[in-house]
Amino acid sequence: MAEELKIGVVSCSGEDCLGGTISRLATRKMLDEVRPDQTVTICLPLYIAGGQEERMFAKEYPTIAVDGCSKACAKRATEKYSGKVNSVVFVSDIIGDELAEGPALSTRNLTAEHAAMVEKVAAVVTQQFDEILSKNVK
Amino acid sequence: MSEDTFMGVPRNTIDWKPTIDYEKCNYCMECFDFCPHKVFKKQEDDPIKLIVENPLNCVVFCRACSKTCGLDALEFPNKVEVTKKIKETRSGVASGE
Amino acid sequence: MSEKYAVLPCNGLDKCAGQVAREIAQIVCENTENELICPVFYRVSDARYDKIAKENPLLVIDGCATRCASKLAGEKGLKIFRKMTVTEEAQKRGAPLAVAPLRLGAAELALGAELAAELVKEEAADASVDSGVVYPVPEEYIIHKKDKFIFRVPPEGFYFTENDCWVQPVGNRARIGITDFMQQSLSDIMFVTPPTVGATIDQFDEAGTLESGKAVFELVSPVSGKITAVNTPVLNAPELINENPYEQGWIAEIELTNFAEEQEFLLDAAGYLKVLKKKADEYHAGKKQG
Amino acid sequence: MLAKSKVKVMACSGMGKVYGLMAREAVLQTVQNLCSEQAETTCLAYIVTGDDAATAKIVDQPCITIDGCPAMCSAKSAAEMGGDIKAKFKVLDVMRLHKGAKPGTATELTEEGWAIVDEIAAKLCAEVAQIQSEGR
Repeated sequence: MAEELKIGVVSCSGEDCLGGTISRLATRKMLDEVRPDQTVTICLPLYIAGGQEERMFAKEYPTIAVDGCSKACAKRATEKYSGKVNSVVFVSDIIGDELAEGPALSTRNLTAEHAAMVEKVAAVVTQQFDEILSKNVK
Repeated sequence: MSEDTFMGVPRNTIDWKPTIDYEKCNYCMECFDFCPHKVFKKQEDDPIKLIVENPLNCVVFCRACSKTCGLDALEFPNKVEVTKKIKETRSGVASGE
Repeated sequence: MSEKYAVLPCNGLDKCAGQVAREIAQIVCENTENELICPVFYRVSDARYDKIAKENPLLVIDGCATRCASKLAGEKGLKIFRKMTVTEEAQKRGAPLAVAPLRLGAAELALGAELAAELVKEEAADASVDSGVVYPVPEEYIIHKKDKFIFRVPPEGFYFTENDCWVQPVGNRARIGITDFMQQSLSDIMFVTPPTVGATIDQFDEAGTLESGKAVFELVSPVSGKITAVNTPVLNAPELINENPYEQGWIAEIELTNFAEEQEFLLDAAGYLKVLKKKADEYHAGKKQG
Repeated sequence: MLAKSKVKVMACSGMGKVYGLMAREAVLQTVQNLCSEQAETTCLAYIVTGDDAATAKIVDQPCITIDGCPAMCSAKSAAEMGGDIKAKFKVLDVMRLHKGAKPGTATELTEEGWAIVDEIAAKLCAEVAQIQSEGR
């Protein structure tokens, strides 16, 4: 195991549409359950408001952007402030544009269907994750 | 895994660990949940449901778990005495006693 | 300063420590201009005490670690200026109240009187004087990186304990505080209980506590001496400690008594860096255990 | 539009701490349920990427920001984009009034966490109402 390799998973902030909410939850799932030892989450607005930590990390380590919609905020913000992202996962591609563009969701109103969407997205992120890992292991 | 030495003396010569007062403890497990060093161990099937399993993992001078205990059921040794002891051990070690 | 305090005890009737808290509050109020707040009445009615509580620095006296009085202050949106917890003080004096009877005996009354006297004395000495000592600000920091975390250690002028506390001596005075690593481990600090000005402490004694959403941390004083000042701005703005725990986030100033000898038991930057690296690795390994 | 513009209420939407999630939930509660007629939110991510349309929506508009922690991402970003910030809130300040409360994690809130979210949302709404009534 490449014990030391960490991957940054950057979610969009997700305040404008359901896709964003799912993106956030899938990212948290990576950190909480799927790859807790290797996932580092990055707070998007900290690129502007924070210190060096987030920008430097995203420069030095591989990153996966998880975006709710085609606006691709997480990808664009990371590229603007830091460096290239290794992969982008669009929630809208996975759950469909129509659903993804619905209103942002409070976790208070999370249903089993939503949870299933989170699962699906997390599965795609995991696949990307492991691919990046395998490429980076010598 | 825990530090083998503290302030230059072997950790196992330092008496620093929580003692559970079973008269007071109600097994709320707040201290267990809190301590990241695995000092405590839960014993689900035992009438004594919580023990101090790894006293040497306890960070010397840390009493943070006791602050989670509303019942004051965790006691620690006296800091001044422990420091004195560490200093003695240290001078002993240094002079190659 | 002739300002008076508002005194809020827990008044716990079911424990000896609570009875002592009540006793202390009464003695303190008898010997000062301070105003007593009855926690029971305050709980049911804001009107009687709100003005007193909001316009004066608040002294909270809790019996035990359940901290009912602190919690009440929290509910009422009050800032705590000074806090005392009887069981902790009893412990420090090696006279835990564990087995003490509910009714106060001579020993408990004596403890109450002693603690009350301490508070009264402290209040009199409160206007903690600026010592005028200039503490040099580190020009740069040694950086240890771990994933996205960056831990800073000042390269010189500071000494450290293995408990992640530091001391910066200048002449016979020194400032004490917590390290960047501890600041980040605690995350956002919400409450600071400073050590008592005028108190004499031993090396590695407790010198105040810091509380975040994650934990309560005891500052382990790297040196012995007499507390000469506390950094009052951090009491109301604990984020100053998170921003820079070595500069504006210092906790207290102490008059050194035996630094030459105590220094032997402290780490320099290089020594602490080693401890820090190990802790950073362990902290990350430990995270998954939740 | 004829109606006067809605107050922009923005959360930091922090990913790493429970306080960021609380800020987000308080804003959603405000703009979706409590005062959807008077307030709306905008996604901080647009501001971070420098999206022109999002910037145009904020410039000189009344904004309320709610941040999780002292990094103040939302307040700083809104200010940088030229928003007219009428009030800044911080979840941590509210948490100080609930000493010992366990609000949950950055993924999921506890009942206690939700109660505090509602408290914050009420504050946000009161501020929205005041801004609108003063016509500022």
